[in-house]
Formats: sequence, structure tokens, C-alpha cells
Amino acid sequence: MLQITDLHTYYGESHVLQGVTLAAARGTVTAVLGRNGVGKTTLCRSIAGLTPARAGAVVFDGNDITRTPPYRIHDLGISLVPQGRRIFPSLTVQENMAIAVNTTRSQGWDLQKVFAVFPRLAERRQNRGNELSGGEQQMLAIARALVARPTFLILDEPTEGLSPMLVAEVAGVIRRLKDEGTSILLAEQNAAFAVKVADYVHVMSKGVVVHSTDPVALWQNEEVKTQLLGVPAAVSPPNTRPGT
Amino acid sequence: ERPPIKIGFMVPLSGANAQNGRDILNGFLLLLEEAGYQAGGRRIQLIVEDDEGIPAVGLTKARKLVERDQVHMMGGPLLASSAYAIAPYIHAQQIPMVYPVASGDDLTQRRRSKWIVRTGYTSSQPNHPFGEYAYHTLGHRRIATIALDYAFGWESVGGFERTFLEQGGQITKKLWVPLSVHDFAPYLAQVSRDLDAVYVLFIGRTALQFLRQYQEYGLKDRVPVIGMGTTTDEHVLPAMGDEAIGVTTALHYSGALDTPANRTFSAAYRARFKRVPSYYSESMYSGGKWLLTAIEALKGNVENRDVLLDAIRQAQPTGLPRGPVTIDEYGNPVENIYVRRVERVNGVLQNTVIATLPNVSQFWKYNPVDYLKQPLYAR
Amino acid sequence: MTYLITQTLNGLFSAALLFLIASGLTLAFGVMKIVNIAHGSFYMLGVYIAYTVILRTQSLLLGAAAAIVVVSALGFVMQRFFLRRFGNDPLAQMMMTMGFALLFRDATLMIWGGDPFTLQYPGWLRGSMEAGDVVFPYYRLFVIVVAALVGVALWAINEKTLLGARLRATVDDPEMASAMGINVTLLSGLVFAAGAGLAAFGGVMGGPILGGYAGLDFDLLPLAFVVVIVGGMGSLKGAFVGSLVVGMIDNYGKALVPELSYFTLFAPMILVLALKPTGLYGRA
Amino acid sequence: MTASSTAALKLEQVSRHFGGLKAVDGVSLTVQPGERHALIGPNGAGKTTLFNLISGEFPPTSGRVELFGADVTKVPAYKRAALGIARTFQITKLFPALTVRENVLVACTALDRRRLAMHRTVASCTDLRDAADRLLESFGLLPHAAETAKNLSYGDQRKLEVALSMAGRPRLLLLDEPMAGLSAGESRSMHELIDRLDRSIAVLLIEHDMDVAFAFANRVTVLHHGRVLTEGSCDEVSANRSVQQIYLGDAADH
Amino acid sequence: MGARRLTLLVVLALLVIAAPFVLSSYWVGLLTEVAILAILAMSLDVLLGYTGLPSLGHASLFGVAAYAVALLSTRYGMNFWTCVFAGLVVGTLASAVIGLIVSHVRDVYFLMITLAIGMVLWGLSYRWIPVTGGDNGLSGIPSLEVHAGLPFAGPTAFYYVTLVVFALSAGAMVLLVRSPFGLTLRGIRENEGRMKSLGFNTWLHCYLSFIVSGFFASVAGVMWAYYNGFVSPTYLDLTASSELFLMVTLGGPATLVGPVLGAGMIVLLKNVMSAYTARWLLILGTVYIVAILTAPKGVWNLGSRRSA
Ligand SMILES: Nc1ncnc2c1ncn2[C@@H]1O[C@H](COP(=O)(O)OP(=O)(O)OP(=O)(O)O)[C@@H](O)[C@H]1O
Ligand SMILES: Nc1ncnc2c1ncn2[C@@H]1O[C@H](COP(=O)(O)OP(=O)(O)OP(=O)(O)O)[C@@H](O)[C@H]1O
Ligand SMILES: [Mg+2]
Ligand SMILES: [Mg+2]
Repeated sequence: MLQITDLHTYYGESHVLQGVTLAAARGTVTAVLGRNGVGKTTLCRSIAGLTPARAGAVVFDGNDITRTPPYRIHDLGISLVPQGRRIFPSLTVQENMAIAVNTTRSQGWDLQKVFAVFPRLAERRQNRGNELSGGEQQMLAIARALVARPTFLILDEPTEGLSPMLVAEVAGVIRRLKDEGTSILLAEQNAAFAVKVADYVHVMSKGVVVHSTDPVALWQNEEVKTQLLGVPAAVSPPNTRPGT
Repeated sequence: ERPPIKIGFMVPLSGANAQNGRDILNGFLLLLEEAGYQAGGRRIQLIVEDDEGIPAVGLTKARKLVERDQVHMMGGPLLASSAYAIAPYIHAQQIPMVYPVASGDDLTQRRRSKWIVRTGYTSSQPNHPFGEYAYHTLGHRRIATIALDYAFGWESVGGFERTFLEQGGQITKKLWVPLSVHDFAPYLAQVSRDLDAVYVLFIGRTALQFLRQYQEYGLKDRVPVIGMGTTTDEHVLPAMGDEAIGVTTALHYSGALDTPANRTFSAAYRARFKRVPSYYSESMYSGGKWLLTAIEALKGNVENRDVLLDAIRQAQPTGLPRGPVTIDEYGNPVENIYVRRVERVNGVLQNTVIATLPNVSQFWKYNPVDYLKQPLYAR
Repeated sequence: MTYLITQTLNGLFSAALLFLIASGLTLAFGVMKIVNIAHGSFYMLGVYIAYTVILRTQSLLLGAAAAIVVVSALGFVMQRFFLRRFGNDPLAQMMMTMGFALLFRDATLMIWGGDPFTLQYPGWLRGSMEAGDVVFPYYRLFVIVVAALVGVALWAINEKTLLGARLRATVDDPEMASAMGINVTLLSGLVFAAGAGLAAFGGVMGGPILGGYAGLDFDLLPLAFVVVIVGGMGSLKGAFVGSLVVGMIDNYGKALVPELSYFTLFAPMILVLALKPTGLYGRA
Repeated sequence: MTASSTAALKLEQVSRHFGGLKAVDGVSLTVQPGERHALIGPNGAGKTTLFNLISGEFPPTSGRVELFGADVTKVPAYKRAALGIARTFQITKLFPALTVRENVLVACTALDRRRLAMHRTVASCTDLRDAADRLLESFGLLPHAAETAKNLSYGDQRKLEVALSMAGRPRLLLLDEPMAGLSAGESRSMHELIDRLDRSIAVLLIEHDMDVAFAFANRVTVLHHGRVLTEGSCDEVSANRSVQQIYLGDAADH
Repeated sequence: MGARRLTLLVVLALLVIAAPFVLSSYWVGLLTEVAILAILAMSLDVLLGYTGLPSLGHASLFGVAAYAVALLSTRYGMNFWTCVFAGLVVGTLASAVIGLIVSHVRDVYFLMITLAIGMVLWGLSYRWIPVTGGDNGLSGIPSLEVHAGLPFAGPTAFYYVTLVVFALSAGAMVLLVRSPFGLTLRGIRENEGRMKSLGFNTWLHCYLSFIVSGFFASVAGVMWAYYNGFVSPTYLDLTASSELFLMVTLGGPATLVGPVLGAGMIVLLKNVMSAYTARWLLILGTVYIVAILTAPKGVWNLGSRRSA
């Protein structure tokens, strides 16, 4: 569904993505892990068209979207939950979602469904974005992407600032989306969370993918965990799945 | 072959006053073209600078003309503020200069320089006789004034007020309008309808807007408008409509002045620039004649500045479009003042001359020495 | 009483005209944070273009339409090819508009000369209404009504439509807006064009009274800014209230204390900002 | 009462309302000098708002705030900082166009007499520079010292965010989710960093990761709907049934 | 600052000192103008570039100082040092008073409140005729060399005096922006909210910045009054303030060197161009646009990625 080949992205002179290649199949959750500053966000932004790559290709559903402007990429069915929330501060919760709503795709998420998952947002629907708490903003950022009814969803650290209960809620959402056939790219710090929901995991370091495997194998690979993710060896594998 | 005589010239050629500056320059160009850029057997080189209507820029430009271009004599500027600003420099550098338009009274009165010869007029000059005219001939007794709030306005209104009051007239109210005003409604609302007339002083777009709004508020048919000649000067008159008809003003020139000299000038100017000449156009056409006459008299030997200055002051150019002019010992012209009324002739508005007040001096009928002891007209 | 009614009507007229000029400015600022120094130039170009077309065709309507279309197109081009590159640098954008303002100013002088002129009144709006001692020109009444209509229309678009929400989203975070499927480039261009068109429309409406002349641009710019600042940059409601406040104070001020004529325009603004640093309805 | 026993922070019935919403509703809380105190609660419980009231971002609707024994309810933020309180922001607030080092230098001058000095260069204030570099060192940011702050990765920006708050040697530190956005490794070193802080510094920490919160704090306060749900030692709180319900959300919907 | 730029500056400095030996008095005059306006532009840069407070009324502070000198020297015949001192004090006091009103205003609002205050001061200079002489201004200010009793006089002497004043002012401002205080100004520009929570009384810092900037504007104002020998309301008007603004932004805000270049470019460009064409404004507008397109952060920042 999404094929990324030898992607090179720069900020000015600094060469951040140094040849990333990965693929995400339809209806799967692909996680990208790695320590701070390895380029996860940059990868997400390059796919969404916010920081177009200088070399390499992003092909989505057979279309080369490497240099397509962001709004067109969005129209093709790719939605982004950006890092740092980036909701529109002067729009109300309702408006934040309204401008993203996609009416061309007939089925998928709508406001009701979103409010059922995040009741807190329903309570605050007339409040402006800058009046929300950090966690509420994060919920809104996710909700906003959902109502766009994407066929491909990019989640850049969606659990940041969410309480454990909501983290579990988000995990549930991801599974539901997957069941509905939506493909997901998940950039995460929280490796424990990622391995719980992902079908396949890529580990990045210094702008390249250095390790690709399935989640269970990753969790058993102590070397990758400590060196590339910084997860302390002592942490036991996630055996419980809270929530849902 | 002697090197050319250099004449420096500065007026605003950009910004809000550019068109007036351009008109002044055009008058000069016409004169020089008629003379073939030649006088006293020497070629004449004109060096034009844009003073932007900003005094400090004017001074810089004057420095440029004097120090870099080494001009022999100069003409300009348009605005009194620039004129005052460069006067000390001109005086110190001893460059003979004619002021064709700048009309600040003190330029040839309390702060005069012998190096500066004004060939235009002082702000109060047309208004002294006009005050008496308004009282006696027009029969006005109670008048309000509305004028732009700066020295030109104060001096004009001041001159008018002085003679009008001396005759026994009454000024009921003096309204001063900042130059930035576009909507005159707040002022018009203060014009009472039982006045004999309002005296106004406006220039350019303010003249246009004022008369338009004066009519809009139904005042035109109730209270006649008299005023300073700039209000209906030919640079705005073509843009005006019926609202201007009947407005009676005083100035030392009218485009419609029916003399052979003016008819010739007017025809030549229209042919050359496709515009009606205004008093700005005439100003440097005539002002330039003092320079050319002096150059002729000296046979082109303009290198000695004292001699050149004397020659300019002694020049008696004839055939000026505005009529006969002599320069008084203060360096200001003694000339005719015309009372003009706007009429539509052959479908075009013009300032028809309805009276000629001859040989008006900047001191009117007063003794210059006593006159200069009194303060300058102010608000 | 007569006096009060007349001055209030005058104040309303000033406010109406100010609103027409300021709404476009506040729009451009609201959506793109562009402090548009060329806004006065748009107004001026509007008058000049209308004037030219009316001279040729004798049609006021054609003149107005031409002014709006041409100036909007100019605004669009300016935004699209010059301002857009500096989306994240408001200062550069402002300087760019300043450069354009100088360009327009001199180009106007070059094309049309510096002679002042006024536009004609539409025939059916000549004359004035007289009720007792109150005299008020029909045309000014007309301008008041038109400004009110424009205000209502703009408000409805901004607050009640999805387009409005999209606009505000673009203001908040253009990058995210584009990631949400908004064609920010096009939208910004159109909004800037609309702002320019509004200015040109203001020029046409003010044309019969203020006319056109060299220097009109920089005479009006501060007025538009005063209104927008008093109300709060980017707020339509602010522009509306701002023009009322400024129009009234300026009018009454000039009439009641002519001594302070120079200060009636700017002193209220200083007062407002001293007490509320972001204007009446502005957000920091 | 001796000076040492004066509470670092004392809140008495503070409330903050936004329109009809009672974001903080009658909260009383005391933090002793040197105490490690965690503040937890579901999203939107009022934790950040409470921080804002303590640091003086905006005034409370009602109630009283006391810092080190002084009533500061109506005192502006910058004066509270001078009393020895510092905070981090949940949503990063840096000086984006300054270099990382300059970011810290600014923070270091905040409570220094030289902040108004115009007659000497910053470079000549070697002690300031050393202090800044030590701080950067301890956060692992020294390699990035000359970079412009806005070009840092999100995680590094979060670190810088915390570093800024520590520059002024505060006596009371308010940390709003300092680990958020940090990778597991970074998060751990941040944890160690806070743990190593001088024992005289009182720390109030907002954190959603319960493991981290409980490992760090001696006392925990749980906020819910703007009110204190419960307060106590880690064991007490983690044993509390309703805490588990609202926070971990097992089965029950609130 | 790179070595190449430093060399460039040194060479420029030498050229500037040698200028009167090779150039005519007219060019020396222009250079004098540049130097005075450069002080003014740098003073605005402290506010605009470093503190992030864009003032569109800065020329009015400069004008106030110039008026003080003009008034005292022409009306009251005060001696040189009194006039200079009074010019600086009055200008600085004016900024201290205005600063009280504007120091808590930011961004566009700052732009506009300073514009408004500039307009009010301009109105005052225009309307307070007994003191200011109205639109014609005050003239007859004695030449600086004579007034100060210097043994030499003329454009060259004035030029060197200006250079000394320029060097002192520039040195002081360079030190200022590199001082801890200067750093706090940049902090405020970047994120004022954070500055507050770090413990800075940001109002005070902005206020001081405004006063300091006003002081150096006054230095320029005093020099300008002596240079021209007259003062007029156009010193304070919006055109003057916006031209100043252009100098800073064109040259490069937050660099101090940039505004000097900006002042030089604009003064020279205007004077050279207007000698050849009346359409110089058109050209100037185009030059601005091209300059911003190629160097949006100012000419001095061309090719450097670091903008302080
Ligand atoms: N706007 C920018 N300009 C220059 N460099 C940048 C910019 N944004 C990010 N970088 C650099 O690019 C690199 C990758 O950053 P990126 O944000 O993609 O990392 P990340 O993997 O998402 O990290 P994190 O987990 O902290 O979010 C970092 O070294 C960062 O410093
Ligand atoms: N300025 C404001 N106007 C209106 N409501 C606000 C404002 N600020 C916060 N709120 C509301 O107050 C409540 C508490 O917000 P606060 O930011 O304190 O939550 P929090 O406990 O920090 O949550 P989180 O864990 O998600 O960061 C939220 O519901 C939020 O929407
Ligand atoms: Mg990231
Ligand atoms: Mg929070």
C-alpha cells in the first residue's frame, strides 16, 4: 500500500533521513521505533508532504506522492496525527474536527463515534483548542485524523501525555481501525506500547532503518532493545493488555 | 566656446506634491526651449533635482547642486518649509536663487536673504487687497474662514482678516483644518447659514473635496465661497464640477487672463504639455526670465556672483503672462492681483478675471518698516 | 439636537468608510499575519482604475467591477509570487508590501499623473435628505448601508461557514492546515485577493467624496491601521467596533475641540492600547 | 515555627474556574522543603492548571497560595520565580532562535544581579558560561550547545525544557510531564537526573507513568475533576480502589 | 562574525577615515548623513532586531532631541554643551515617558502604538507653533564647529566629529547587545512568557531597551540638528520613521552592522539615482522587493545561516 524507497530528507543543510526504505501493507500496523532524534518524525512529515524528501520515493496506492503537496496527500486518504498535537488553538473542538471531516468516503468514523471513544471531547466540544489540557489536545489530534476517514493513518507518538486508561483506549482504537482495513504507521518512543499493537516493527537509528522484525522477536532481542531503544533490560515483556 | 551656464533647479517630483513640482518644471522647460537653451551667447545646462517636499532632502539636494554640480544660479523650491530650510545655506554659499512659488511671507520679510529673489508672491499679498475688495465690492460684512492649518493658511487668512477688519467687516469664526483631513463634514456643520460668505483656503485635493462636500451639504446655494486663488487653481479646476462655479478668489495669475502675453503662453504650454497652465506653470516660466534676462545683460559672464545677483535684481523682464512685475528692495515682486470668478465657458471651467488690482506690494499700503515690526501672521 | 443628529450621521459615515477600508486589512492580517503596508495602495488603485474605466465607458458599475477585479488579481499575484515565500517571516512580508507600496505609488504617478479628481455620484443618489435643519447627503446614507451589509456578510462567512473555520485554521497553523487537506496556498492567495478587492471596493465607495490624488495611499493607510488596531488585529468584530469608535471620536473631536484635531485620531488608539495591549477584541 | 519547618508550598482552597468549568476546585496541598511529591490524575483533571496557579501564570479565582511562608496569591510570576520556584511546561516553551547554550545562559542570568548589566559581554562572565555548560553536560546536551534550539529533535527540546527550569537553582521545582516524548533510554536518564537533584529541593511532578511517579515520589496527590481525590504515600494511593478505577480505568467508566 | 566579514569591516573603516582626502565636500556631506542615520538605525535595531519591538515612530524620538537643540540654541542662545546635554536629556526623557505607555505592548500593536505616538509628536511639532515654529520649523542653528568652539570648521571637520560620535555609539551598542542584558532582550523576543516564568520582569527589560534606544536616537538627533542647521516636523513624520525601518530591515535586523549598511545603501541609492531619473521611487521600490527576495534576513545576513 505504501512503499518508501531510499528516502533522503534534509532540513536546510542537515541531512536527516539518509536513505530510509520500508513498506507498509494494507490493513497492518507498522511501527517505527528509535531513540530521540533518529528521524521518526521527519519520516512521518516526509510521507505527509510537510517536509518533502530530496531524493527517493514515496509511493502510495501506486501514486508517487514524494512531491505532492500535503493537502492533496490528505485527499488521497493519508491522515497525520502530528507530534506535539498541533491542534488549531483558535478553533473550537467541534471546528477542529469539522474542517478535517471527509464526506467523500462513505463509511468510517464520524463525530458520534469519536465522542463515544473520547467522551471528554464531547464535554468540551465548544471550547477552543487552546483551552484544552495537554491530554485533551492529544485526544483531539487523534480524533481529528479519524474523522478524515483515512485509508492510511500516520500516528506520531499518539500516546504522549495520555493517562494509562487513555493509552489503552488508543490501543483499542488502533485495533479497531486495523479491523476496518485501515493501514497504520506508528512512530513511537513507547516501545512497550508499540509492540502491543504493531504487526511489524522497524527500528531507526541516525536516519536509517537498522532493524526490521516482528514485535515478539524484537522484544526478545535484548541487544536491540538496549542499544537502539534504550529500554532497560530489566523490563519484563508486556503480558497484560490493560483496557478494552 | 565657453562652458555652459549651469542652472540648478529643485522641486518635488515624487510624492504627494509631485504634480505641482512637475508643473513648475514644465514652465521652466518651456521657457528654456523657447530660448533654445541659450542665453548671453552661452549654452544653458539645466540640472533638475527632486527635493521630495522634505526640507532636509531639499538641503541635501541644494548641497549637491552647489558643491558637486557647481551651478551658477538656482531656481525652486515649491514648499515654504523647504525654502526656509535651504535659505541659510544659499545665503552662506552666495548662490543667486529665484523662488518662483514658495510664498512664506518671511522669506522676503523678516528672514530675507539678499541672494534670494522671489518672483512669485507672498501668501498675504493677494489677500490684503482682496479683504478690501470683499468688503467694498462684494459687499460682505460677516464672514467665517475655513483654511488649511499651516503657515500658508495662517498668512493668507491673516492678510485677508487684517484689511477686512480694518474696513469694518466681521469675522465670526476661524476654522482650521489639518492637512490630513478628507471629510470636511465636521467643519461644514459649523458653518452657519446666515453668513455673507465663507473665506476658504485649500490646495489640490483638499480644494476638490471641500467644494464637493460644501455642495453636498447644501451650503453652496446659501453661503457664497470666496477665498485664496489656490482653491480654484487650474491644476484642480479641470477636475471640478458645477460646485466650483461662482467661487471668487484672488491670485497674481489666472489661466484665463485675457492678455496677448498670456494667450501666447497658454497656447504654447497646452501644445507642449497637453495641459492647462496653472499658476505653478507660469511661475517658473516667468521666474526663469529673471535669470535669462540677467544672463543676457551680462553677455553670459555669470562667474562673478555679486554682479550676477545685481543683474538678476535689476532685470526687468517683459511680456510675462501674468502682467507687469517689478522686484522691490526686499526681493519680492510688486504685481497685479486678479480677482477671479469661476465660470463655465464653452463647457470648461475657468477663472474669469473680474477685477484687476494693480501694483500690489507685499506690504500693501503699509509702511514696510512699521509692517516688519509687527509679528508674522499666525493662527 | 440638529447638531447632534448631523454629527452622529457624519460619524456613522466615517465609520462606514473606515470599516470598508479596514475590513480587508484585518482579513489579510487575520489569515496570514501580513501587515499589509500596500493596503492603502489597493484602495488608491481601486479609485484610479474605476476612474479610468468610468471615463471610457460612462458606467459606474463597470468601473467598480473593473476596479475590484483588477486589484484582486493584483493582490493574488502579489501573495502568490512574492509574499508566500516568507510565510514564516512577518517582517520580510511587511517589508515586501512596503516595497510594493512604493512601487504602486510611483507607478500611479507615472500612469495617471498627480492631479486630483473625484468620481461621479450615481445619478439616483444625488442630492441630500433634508429633515428640518438636518441635511444629510443621500450618497453618504448609501455608503452606511453598504458597509453594514458588507460587515454582516463577512461576519457570516467567518463565523458561520466551514470556510471561515478553514480560514482560521490556516491562521493558527498553516502547515497543519495543509496536512488537514486545506489548500493553504490557494486559500491564502484568495483571501489576500479578497482583502485587496475590499480595499478597492472601499476606494470606489469613497471615490465621489474623497476622490483620488497622489498620496492618497499613505493618507489612508494609518486610518485603516488605527481602526484595526483599536478593534484588535484580525478580528472582524474588532474592525467593526473599531471603525465606529474611531469614526465617532474623530468626528466629534474635530467638531467639539478643533484645537485637538491632530490628536483625535491617534490619541484614542494610544489610550486603548495603553489599557488593553491587544486592542478591544484582539488576542495576543 | 522555625524557618526550616516552613512549607515550601501551601495551597489553601484554591480554585480556578473557566466560565462554568471548575478546572481546579478547592484544592489544598502542602509540600515540605525537600519533599518529592507526585501529582497524578486523568487527562483534564486540572494538574497543569494547578501548576499555573502556583507559578503565577494566572491568578486563582479564589483561595490562597503561599510560597516559603509568603503569601504570593497576587504576586506576578516573575517575582515568584525570584522566591525560588521554577517550572517546566507540558507544551515546550523555548527560545527557538537562540542557540542551546544561549537558552540556558538566559535562564542562568534570570536570578543573577548581572541580568541588567549592559557594560560587559556575556562572554566575559565566565562563571555564567561554566554554569550553563555544566547544566548542558548533565542533560547530555553539550554536543548540541551551538545548535539553534528550534532545530533540536523533540526529545532534545524536552530535555532543554527541563534544563531551563533548573538553571536558577530553584528551591521548589514544578515538573509537568518531563518524560513525555522521551525515549525509554532518555526517560531513564531524565529520571536519574531528577532523582539526583539536591535533596533540599522540593519537587512537584506531574506524570502519567505510574511506575515513574511512584518510584520517584514520597507522597502522591490524585486530582480528579479539579478536586483532590486522595493524598498519601505511594502505597496508600496505589492501593486506593477509586484511584485504580479513574486512572487505570479497569472496567468502570467514570 | 567570520574572518572575511571582519576584514571587510576593517577595510571599510579605513576607507571611511580616508574619505575626505579623496572625495569632494558633497560626498563627505553624504557620508556624514549616512553616519548620523546609521546611529539612528542602530538604535532602532536594538529595539526592533534584538528586543523584537518594531517601532514605527522611532524618528520622533530623534526629532524631539533635534528640536531641543534647535530651540535652545536659536531662541535662548544657550552654549554648546548645554544644547547637546539638553538634546540628549530631553530625547531620553521623552523615551522614558513614552516607554511607560508602550512597554507592555507587543508585535503589530507595538508597531502601531509607536506609529500613533509618532504621529502625535509630529502633530505637536506642527501645531505648537510658538515653540516649534510650525511646519516651517526652526532654522539658524549655529554650526557645530563654531558652537563648540573647535579650532577648525567645515564639512570635513564635522565629518570627523560625526565619525567619533558614531564610533562611540556603535561601540556602546555592540557591547550592549552582547551583554547579559542584551541576551535577555533576545530572550524576550523569542519567548516572553518563558522569560517571565524564569523570573524576568520583562516589562522592565523592554522599558530599559526603549530608553537606551531612545538615548542613541537622541544622539543622532542632536547631530542631525547641527548638520542641517534647522529642524522641521518632517524629522518626526511617518515617512522618516518608515525609511528608518527600511534601513534596519534591509540591512539585517539584529546585526547592528546591517542597519549601518542599510543606512548607507538607502542614502546613497536615493541621492545617486534621483540625479538620473525622476522615477527613482519606482526603482527604489523594485530594489526593496528584489533585496527582500534575495536576502529576506537583510543584506548583512546574506549567505550566513546564523541570525543572532
Ligand atoms: N526544523 C528542523 N531543522 C533542522 N533540523 C531539524 C529540524 N527538525 C528536526 N531536526 C533534526 O532532525 C533530526 C531528526 O529529528 P526528528 O524530529 O525526526 O526525530 P525523532 O526521531 O522524531 O525524535 P523524537 O523522538 O525526539 O521526536 C534531529 O537530529 C533534529 O535535530
Ligand atoms: N484557558 C482555559 N479555558 C477553558 N478551559 C480550560 C482552560 N485551561 C484549561 N481548561 C480546562 O480545564 C481542565 C483542566 O485542564 P488542565 O490542563 O489543568 O488538565 P491536566 O490535568 O493538566 O490534564 P492533562 O493530563 O491532559 O495535561 C481541562 O478540562 C481543560 O479543558
Ligand atoms: Mg518525533
Ligand atoms: Mg496537563
